[in-house]
Formats: sequence, structure tokens, C-alpha cells
Amino acid sequence: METKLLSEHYHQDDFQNLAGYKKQGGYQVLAKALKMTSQQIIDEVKASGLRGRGGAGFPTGTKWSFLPKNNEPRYLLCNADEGEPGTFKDRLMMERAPHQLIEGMIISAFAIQSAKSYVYIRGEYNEPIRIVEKALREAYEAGFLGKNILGSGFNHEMDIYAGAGAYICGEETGMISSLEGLKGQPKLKPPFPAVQGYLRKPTIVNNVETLAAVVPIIKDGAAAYKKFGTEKSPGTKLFSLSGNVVRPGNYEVPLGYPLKDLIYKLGGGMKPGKKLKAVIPGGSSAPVLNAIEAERATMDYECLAQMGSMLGSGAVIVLDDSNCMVDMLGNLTHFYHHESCGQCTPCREGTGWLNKIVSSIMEGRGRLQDIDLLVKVADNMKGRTICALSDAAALPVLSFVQKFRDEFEYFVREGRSKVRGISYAQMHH
Amino acid sequence: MSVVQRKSKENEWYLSGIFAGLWITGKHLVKNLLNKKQMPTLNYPEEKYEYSPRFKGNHVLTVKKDGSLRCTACMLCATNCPAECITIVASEHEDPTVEKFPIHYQIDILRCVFCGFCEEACPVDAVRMGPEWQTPGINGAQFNYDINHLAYRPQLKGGIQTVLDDEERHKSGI
Amino acid sequence: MPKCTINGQEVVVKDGATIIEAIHHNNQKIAHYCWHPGLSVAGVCRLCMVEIEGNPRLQIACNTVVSEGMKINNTSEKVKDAAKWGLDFHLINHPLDCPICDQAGECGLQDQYMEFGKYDPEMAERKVKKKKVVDLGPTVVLDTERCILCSRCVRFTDEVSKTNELGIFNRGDRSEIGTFDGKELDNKYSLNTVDICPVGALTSKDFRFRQRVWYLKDAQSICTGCSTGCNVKVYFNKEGLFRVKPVFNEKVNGYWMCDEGRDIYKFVNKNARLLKGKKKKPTGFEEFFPGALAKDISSLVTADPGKVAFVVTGQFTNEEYDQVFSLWTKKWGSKNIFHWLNSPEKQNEFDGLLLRGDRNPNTQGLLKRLKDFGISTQWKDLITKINTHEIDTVVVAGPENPIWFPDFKEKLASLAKAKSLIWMQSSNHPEFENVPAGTYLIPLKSFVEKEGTFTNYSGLDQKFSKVTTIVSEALTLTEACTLLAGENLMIRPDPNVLIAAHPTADRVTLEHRKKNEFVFRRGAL
Amino acid sequence: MFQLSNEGLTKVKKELQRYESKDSAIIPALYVAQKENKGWISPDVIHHLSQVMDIAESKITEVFSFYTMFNKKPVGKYHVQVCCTLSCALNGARELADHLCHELKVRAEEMTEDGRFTISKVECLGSCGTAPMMQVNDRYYENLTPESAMNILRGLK
Repeated sequence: METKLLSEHYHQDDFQNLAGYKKQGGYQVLAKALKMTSQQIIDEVKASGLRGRGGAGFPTGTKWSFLPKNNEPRYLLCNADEGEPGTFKDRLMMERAPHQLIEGMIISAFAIQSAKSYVYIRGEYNEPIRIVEKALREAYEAGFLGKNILGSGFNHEMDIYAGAGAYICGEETGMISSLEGLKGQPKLKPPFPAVQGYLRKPTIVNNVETLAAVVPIIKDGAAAYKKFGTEKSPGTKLFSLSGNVVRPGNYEVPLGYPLKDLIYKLGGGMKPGKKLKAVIPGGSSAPVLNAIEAERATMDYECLAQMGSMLGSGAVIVLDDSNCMVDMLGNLTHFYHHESCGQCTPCREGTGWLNKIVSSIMEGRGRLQDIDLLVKVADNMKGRTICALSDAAALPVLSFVQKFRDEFEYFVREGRSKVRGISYAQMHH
Repeated sequence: MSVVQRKSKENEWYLSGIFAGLWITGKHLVKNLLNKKQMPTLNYPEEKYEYSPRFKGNHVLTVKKDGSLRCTACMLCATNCPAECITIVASEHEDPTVEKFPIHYQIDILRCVFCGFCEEACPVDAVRMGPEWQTPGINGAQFNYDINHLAYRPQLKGGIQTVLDDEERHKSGI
Repeated sequence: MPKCTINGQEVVVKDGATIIEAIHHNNQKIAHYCWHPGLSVAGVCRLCMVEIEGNPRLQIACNTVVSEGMKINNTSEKVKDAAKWGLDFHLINHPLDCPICDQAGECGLQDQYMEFGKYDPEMAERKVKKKKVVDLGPTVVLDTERCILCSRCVRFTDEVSKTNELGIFNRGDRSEIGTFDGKELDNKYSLNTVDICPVGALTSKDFRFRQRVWYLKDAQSICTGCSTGCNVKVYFNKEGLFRVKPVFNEKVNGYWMCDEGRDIYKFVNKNARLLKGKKKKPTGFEEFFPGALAKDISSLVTADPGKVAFVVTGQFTNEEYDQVFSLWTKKWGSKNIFHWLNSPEKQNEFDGLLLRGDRNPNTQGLLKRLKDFGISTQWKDLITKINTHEIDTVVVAGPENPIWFPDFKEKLASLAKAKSLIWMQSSNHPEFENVPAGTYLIPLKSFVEKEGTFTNYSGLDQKFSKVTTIVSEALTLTEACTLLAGENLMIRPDPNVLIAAHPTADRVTLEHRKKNEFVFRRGAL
Repeated sequence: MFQLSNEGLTKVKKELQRYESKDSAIIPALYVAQKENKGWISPDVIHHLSQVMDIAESKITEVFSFYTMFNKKPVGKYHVQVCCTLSCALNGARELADHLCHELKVRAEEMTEDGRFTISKVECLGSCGTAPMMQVNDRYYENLTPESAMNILRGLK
């Protein structure tokens, strides 16, 4: 069963509108929050153990407390540049409940005493942009945004910024660069955004789901929130289930939920006649799990980390046994090659190199040492760049080769796929 | 080494020595007349000696398929030349894939020691040492071989092609 | 002043210094491309990786500030491996153009690969092809394939010249440096981008294909292009000078110099020079050995020094001024010394970075000496005195580079009205063809052929030494004036000539000669 | 020469005021210009924007060439973008794209002869749960089959 903390009313059509949202108790939490002090809110969020839902899983309250203690203007940025292949939860949240996000953002902004916030939405999301824009107008009209919100003396402005198609803008400093009107290339750290971010001012960047989750935390308190999930990964999370399952979609379950239940109970299991082959549990950057590991895995930060993978953005991509893993890795390396921003050399050249090696294996030009070379190149891309895209490109390669090496060797030796029995040219005309 | 002159009676009688020499000459004359095929001397210049194809003789500048010079004017041959006999003046080529080429390439063959270092240094197989070994000339200037002589002299019959051409090199991604 | 340990050695560095600065300060080597001390930190080449005790991940040295007690290591296997692979990543799409690349011999990739490389390339795929020989503007040619995207040039146009012509377009390994369609990289400092380019992606049109760098020697000198007095390195061989590059001097020019200053080698080379002493006769010029001519015509000067005027430009060294002025004032008691100031209206112009309107290297030195010797003459007095025949003979110490003297023709014509004109100058000028009979031309040495001191606009004295000899017969201003005064030149023996100066230094040079001379002399990128 | 319409000009001017840094207006301005220039950005457009916004051309070009949503060459009236990344690929998106290309007799990234369609294979569009999918201009079409996709394209005026 799903545990709907955030998505309870997503099926209602009028939940998009202010009226419908208010009917379900909307903006009452804001009123409550504005009566608290900002430190109380930060403490509450810290106590709830809420961890960033965008991918890295950094504790949100801790992140907020990194802000310098002064009166410098600061920014809150909402990261809605959902680009990780397999992830589509933020889109659902913005389309179904834009006010939930706005409410969460105002509370968070109040907590960090920010007077200005931006929602950075990826440019392809025309529908969500339109909906959030409309919701913003409604919120301004109703006095939830602007000067002296609900008579508390707290002022806050919120605006939207549409990206223009770059995966790397989902990285927080890449997003800040993009918002500043530059290429979306990540910035050197240090200084960290909490010290010098947008326009060199302290900036907090949070994912849509993280900011929305602030609402139930303030509403019922940290203790109530901690009842869900596990000790170290409290709360619920939206998981985007996609790939070869019967019922793909977004499912909200508490963290620590077994992966096999997610696939078989909520997702309806595999398509008839197909067997589970592998699962990528946290968006395309997460190392792949094979069927045996997938049986044991529970969806929380610790368990997946222990298995050498990660929870990431919570995008579960299910692969059945009709898929050729070499082909799928080719697809992923192509994606990272396409999306590398080109700033750091290991990533810029490495992603291209990986893609070329996999392509030449698929096109029948591969050599056995190419498989080892893939591992070597990926190993040397890891941890050598400004942002994590290089790691994100390297990890799937390492895990694919490690766990499905026989398929790669077969492809090199025979020039055709072990699973599908056909060559690359036959796969793609 | 100094020449030691031994004074002796025998030496005073040089005529015996002369006849001994004439005897050897005559012996070979008769031998060669009887067996002309084995004769080591040739009727130069009507007849010429065939050296091995690997003989390091006069330089040749190789050409590409279209007949233009292969040389990229990198000056490694000139740098490597122990006799400093190679002079190159580089220039910009219209074709960006060629980019650089020599407008002037001169080898002072009288200074050359035929060591073959230029051939060895060349990264693009542009200069080779051919099997030619006759270098006649009337005055000093004629021993300064320029591009015309090095690449297109009549003996080369339109130039010697390199194995790998620019275009192929670029296509194969070097 | 934090104290840190680099490879086991304790080093004290300035507050806020980064690790790479500390390592350079400690004279140790570290691989790097994108970091340049005169530009902001980009941190993109990922080569300057160091291991910091207590940090499991390697950090880049250029963006990590040294903190107290930091233990830094850049010689461990882990760091070496990172540098090796970092270099290999740089090279996988870099064309093997070295034979035609102008940078070969002073290339960052070549140098650093020799030092830190993997020597076992595993790239077996096709390289990315990009545009070659892109004409970027009047001074620079771009090869996008060779570019390793260190972004130094982009940062230069962003931060130093502030002209923003260059950008990195596209993304991933399709990224390339370029200018917007049809826009040119055309600013007064554009050639600095060629200097800071660690590879042969940006090459100077002026120097392109003219020489291989290993045929050139270099020596330090002072730019005579304007009164800023940038410290420069001139590159030369027996054929003459080929190019000029800036040398770091915090007080004067920082890391940069202007494009106009890079042209100073052109008027020093033989084809632009006055090679022989000449005497104009109605039938044409008669050529003399310069020293002999000067001695020969000394009677023109010594007969009545009171009727001789000396015209001087701000292009000579302080030592020359001192000696010549004392000859004039002390020996002959004459104060007929006139300062030929070119374009006086532009004297105080300044473009905000380096280039100044005063195109003489030593105007300040000249003015100071004129004052010291109590000379305050007006140019118009000289003209009146010539017209009234108060002055018979005019001795001119002319400019090295007549391009910056727009009034050259006019001045020559007005001075030629004197009974005899002795014109001493290093460079030739087409106007010399039209001088009246009775004019003498004496070739002088240029700034690379002599040593001395220039005083720049701010009053800073900068010494420079002799670089090479181009016109061996030419005289320095002092020598010429000594001969004009009827005296003989003396060669004073150098007392140090028989003492072996630096026996150890010679050995060091020899050792490095064996390795790679160029790397050694250039030092860090 | 490309010129923004008056309406577009006001929009760009408004975007210039909207954000705290002037450069932030580059992306919105490029959107406005792309719409007015038949769906793609030519050097003309950048030159014009540079004059209107007083930002160096190289900066605008950097931004324009970095993001995928700005088209570097003319596209058809309907720009059909088929997501081909992992989740969609698992559900046959690549075959879908090939099918569309085959049906319209055009290669990927190229315009049909009548100038109506351009088919591009693009990276993840964030609709993985409803794969395979395509985006035609601004609109998403999800849960496609080769036939249904072709029907949609045929139905476009």
C-alpha cells in the first residue's frame, strides 16, 4: 500500500487551484509556521531527519544551518530541473499540487529568512511551468506572497525561471549558473552555495519534493514525520517507477519499503512471460542491481548504499530479460556524452571515450581489452571533476561491466547480442 | 706512419718489380677477356652499377597523390642534420588540412654526409634517400638541390608517392 | 601566514595563498593548464591534483587555500596516476599535429606529458574532428582541434582586456573556442591570448611558420614601444629578432603587453636599419664605415661648438644622455640641446591597461637629465637660430622607430636648412633619400645591441642588457658623440674577463641542455 | 535581417527588468526570438538580441549553443522530439523514432521536404512512466505506439 503524505489529494482535479488546495487545509501550515520563529522551523526540519530528495540525500536542516549568520540577502532556489532519466515525480507534483510546493517554499524561505526565491523548472516542462505560474499569481492575489505575508511582517517574492534543456542544470551550482544567465556549468566548490551562490549571495537549493515535504513536517511535527520510514531515512518518498513493468508511475511509500514490493505489488510486476533482469534503483546514475540484489533491496539511503548503489532521486528503472545490457549501457553513455557540460577534462573527454568504446563494441569493432579499458576510464573519471556528472557517468559503466560482463564478452567475441542474438545493425536500422 | 726506405741491392733493381706487376696485370687481362661476365669493371657511363635498393644516395622528396609535396615543413630533418645542409622556408597553405608546406627546400649536397638522419627524423615520410649516386654538376650552385630537383627531377618520373596520404590520415583519425 | 607541509617540506605561505602558489613558491613542479596567476581560477583541467592528509578525495591545488598545518603531497602514486590519466584525457582528442604546429617545442602538452605522462596511450577510437585554421582576426589564428578548453583565453578577454570576443560554444567534447560569426578578435592585447595558450590552438599570424621555436634563443629586455616600459623577452637567432613576449613584472606590466609593443622587433632587424655611414653628395650617397665617418666630420662640430645644436629624442638610455650632455655642457659649455617631442598632444594618453600615448621609452629620463644639466630650450628657438644662422651644424639623435614620429618628414626638412646636418639614427627612413647635399647619416645601435637604463613613466629605473648584435658597425650614441668630438674610442679591458664567473651555473645548464633546453628556460607555463 | 516584433521587444525588455542580473534575461529572450524566427536561432537573431540587450554576442552564443532547446538550424513547423533515453528505450522509443522517420521519409534531425516536420531523437524529457513519448512543439504525447504516433502527426494541420 502507498502511504500518501504528499500525494494524498493528487487525484483531485481542483487541487491544482488555490480554492481546491485551501479546501484540503492548504496554507494553514503557513499560518502556523509564520507564528513560529525561523530557528524553530529549522530545528523542526532537522529533528525530522528530512534528507534531500533530489539525489544526494543531504540532510535538509543541516544544509539550512550552513548559511552565514548575518543580514546579507539570501536566496532560496527550488530545483525543478528534473533531468535524471527515469525521474518524473517533480513534474507530477508541480502539475497536481503547485500550491503545496509554494507553501513549502514560503515556509522554507521564512526559516532561512530569504526575501526572494526562484523556481527553476526545466524548459521542456511547458505544462508545469504554466501551472506553477498560474498558482504563483493566485498566491500573490491571496496575499501568501508579497509584502507582509498574513500580517507576520515577513516579505517574500517568488518567481519562475525556465531552463532550456541541459541535464547539468539539475546540479545545484549548474542551476545557479544557468539562473545567472550563463552556460549551466557547475561552479567550483568552495565556496559552497550556502556561502556564495546565486549572484555571490548565500543560496539554498532544494528539490521540489524536499520543499513540499516541509509542509507535513511543520503541520504534524517532526515526531509524526519520523514515524514513517526507517531510523536513518525517515519519511515518505515518491518513487518514479518506469521501464518494463505493468503499471509504471509515481508511488509514494515510506523509505525502507522493499524494492520487490514496489515492483510486484505497486507496479504490477513484470510483463507476461518476462523475468526481472536488473533494476536501476535511483535514476540512471545509480549503479545497477541484478535480480538477486533487487530481491533483497529496501528503498532507503543506507541499504542501497550498502549494496553499492544509491537511492538518488528515487527513479526505479526496471529491466526485464529481453534487454541487451550492452545496448542499454550504450544508451546511457550516449546520454552522458550528450549532457556533459564540457568544463572539466576528465568528464568532457571521458564521457565521449566511454560512448565510443561501447559503440565500437556494439558495432563489432570491439576488442576484449576494451572491456577492461571501460573500467579503467570510468575509474579515472570518478571523483576527479567539479560536479558529480562524471561519477554519474562512470558508476553505471562500472556496475554494468561488473555485473553483466559475460554479455560484453559475448558481444566482443560474437559480434552480436547474447540476449537478443542479433547484431547492432539489426537492432537499429 | 712514416715511409721507411730500405736501401738494398734488390731495391736498386726495380725492373724485376715492374715485370712482376706487369705479369699480374696481364694475367687479369687474359682472365677477363676469356670471361667477360665476371669482369668487375664497367664501361661507365654507358654501363652503370646496380646498387641495392636500400642504398642511401641522393635525397628524394615524396609527393602526395595529387603531385604536391608531402613535406609539412616541420624542420625536423633540418634540426637533426649534423651537416646543417638543409634549409627550409615554411609557408601557409590554402588548404586548412595541409596548413603548412615548404615554399623553399634546399639541400646542399656537397655538405651532406649521407648519414640518413633526415630520413629517420621525418614524421611523414617526406624525405627519403634514393638509390641515385651520381651527382654531377658544373658549378657550386648546381649542388644546391631545390624542390624542383628533389621532388620532380626527370629520373623520378613525376615524383615518388608516399604510402599514407593526408586525407587518409585525417580520415583514420590520426 | 599559515605554515604547511609540501611533500614533507615545511613552507610558510602568504595568507589566502592557494596550494599551487605554495608549490610554485617552493620551486616544486605540478602539472597544470588552466591555472594562470594573472587570471581567475577556473579549475577545469583537473591536473593539479594533490593529496591532502585527512581528505580521501584528491583536491585541485589551484582552488584550495592553504590552511595552517595542512599536509600536502603531490608525489604519491595516487596523484601521479591522476595526472597521468588527466593528461591522457587531454590528449585523446588532440590531433597529432606537432610537425605543423607552431607551438611544438614550447607546448604545454608536450612538456607536461614528458614529465607526468602515461606513455601508454590506450585510445583506439576516432578523434573528434573540429575546424582547423580559423581566422580569428588581424593577429590570431585558431585551431579548434588543438584546443584543450582550458579557457585561459576566454578569461583573458573577459577579465583583462574586457572585450568579450571569445567564448566557448557548444558543450561536452563538441565544445570549441570561437568568436561570434563574423566578429573578430581584435583588441590591443589580443596576442596575449597566444602567449597564455598552453597548446598550439591560438597562434600569432605574425610569427606563424616563420621559425621553429627551438632555433630561437631568448633574452630579457625592455619594450621601447611606449613609456610604460614593459619587461619583455626577445626571441632571436643569427638572422635577427623574431618575436617579443612579455615577462612578469608586478610593478610594471604584470603578465601582459600590448600588440603594438610586439612589433618593436621589426625596426631592429637588418632590413629596417641604416647599415653604413653615408654622406650625401649632389650625385648621391657615398658610403663610409660609420666610425670613420664620425671621426672624419668631427671638425664640423669641434670648429665652433657654440654654433652646434644637439637634437635628442627620448629613445636613448640614461647613461648615453649623461655622457653626451656632459660632453656638450661641460666640455663645450653649450646649452644648445633641444628635445624633439613626438606628438606632444598625446603625451598623457593612457588606455587604462598598459599602452601610453608617450611612445618613447625614456622621456622621463631625458627630462630629468635636461633639468639636471640646467637645459631649458624651446624648439622654436632652434628654428629661429637655424634661420638666423646662429647655428650652423645640427646633430640629431633620431628615433629608433620612425613610425611613432609622425612629424619626421617635417622635422627633417626644417633641420636640413642648417648648413650641415649630422643625423644619427638606428633605422633607415625613405625620407633620407631626399635630404640635401651636405647631410651625414650615421647608424646607431638599437636597444637590443646595447645596455643601459630606461626610466619609465612613473620614474622607475629599469636596467637592461645587451641581447645580440645585428649591425655590428653601428655606434652607440656615446661612441658617436665621442668620435664627433674628435676623440678616439677606447676599449677598456674587463677586469673580470679571466675569472670564471659561475662554474656551477654552467653545469646546471649543461644538465638541462641534455634534457630539454626549452622546458628548462621557460620554467612554469 | 531579423527584427523582433514590437510585442517581442516589450517582452524582452520586461525580462531584462525581471531578474536581478541582466544576463538572466538571455534565455527568456532567446525563447521569444526563437518563436518569432520560425523555431530556430540564426546568427542574425543573436546579433539583434545583442544590440537590444546590450550583452556581448559571444555571451549570447555561449548560452544559445549550450542548451538543447534552441535550434541551431531551421526546423519544421512541427518539431517532433522523441525521447530515446533508457526508460523510453526500454519501451521501444528508438523503434518509434525510426518508424516515424521511415514513414515521413526523412532522416533524424532533418526537415521533411514540405517543411512540416522535423524528427529529433532527444534525451530524457521526464515522462518515463508513460513511455514511449514524444513532444510536438510544446505538447507532450505519451503512451504511444508507432501507429498512434503516426496518427497524431497525420492529424496535425
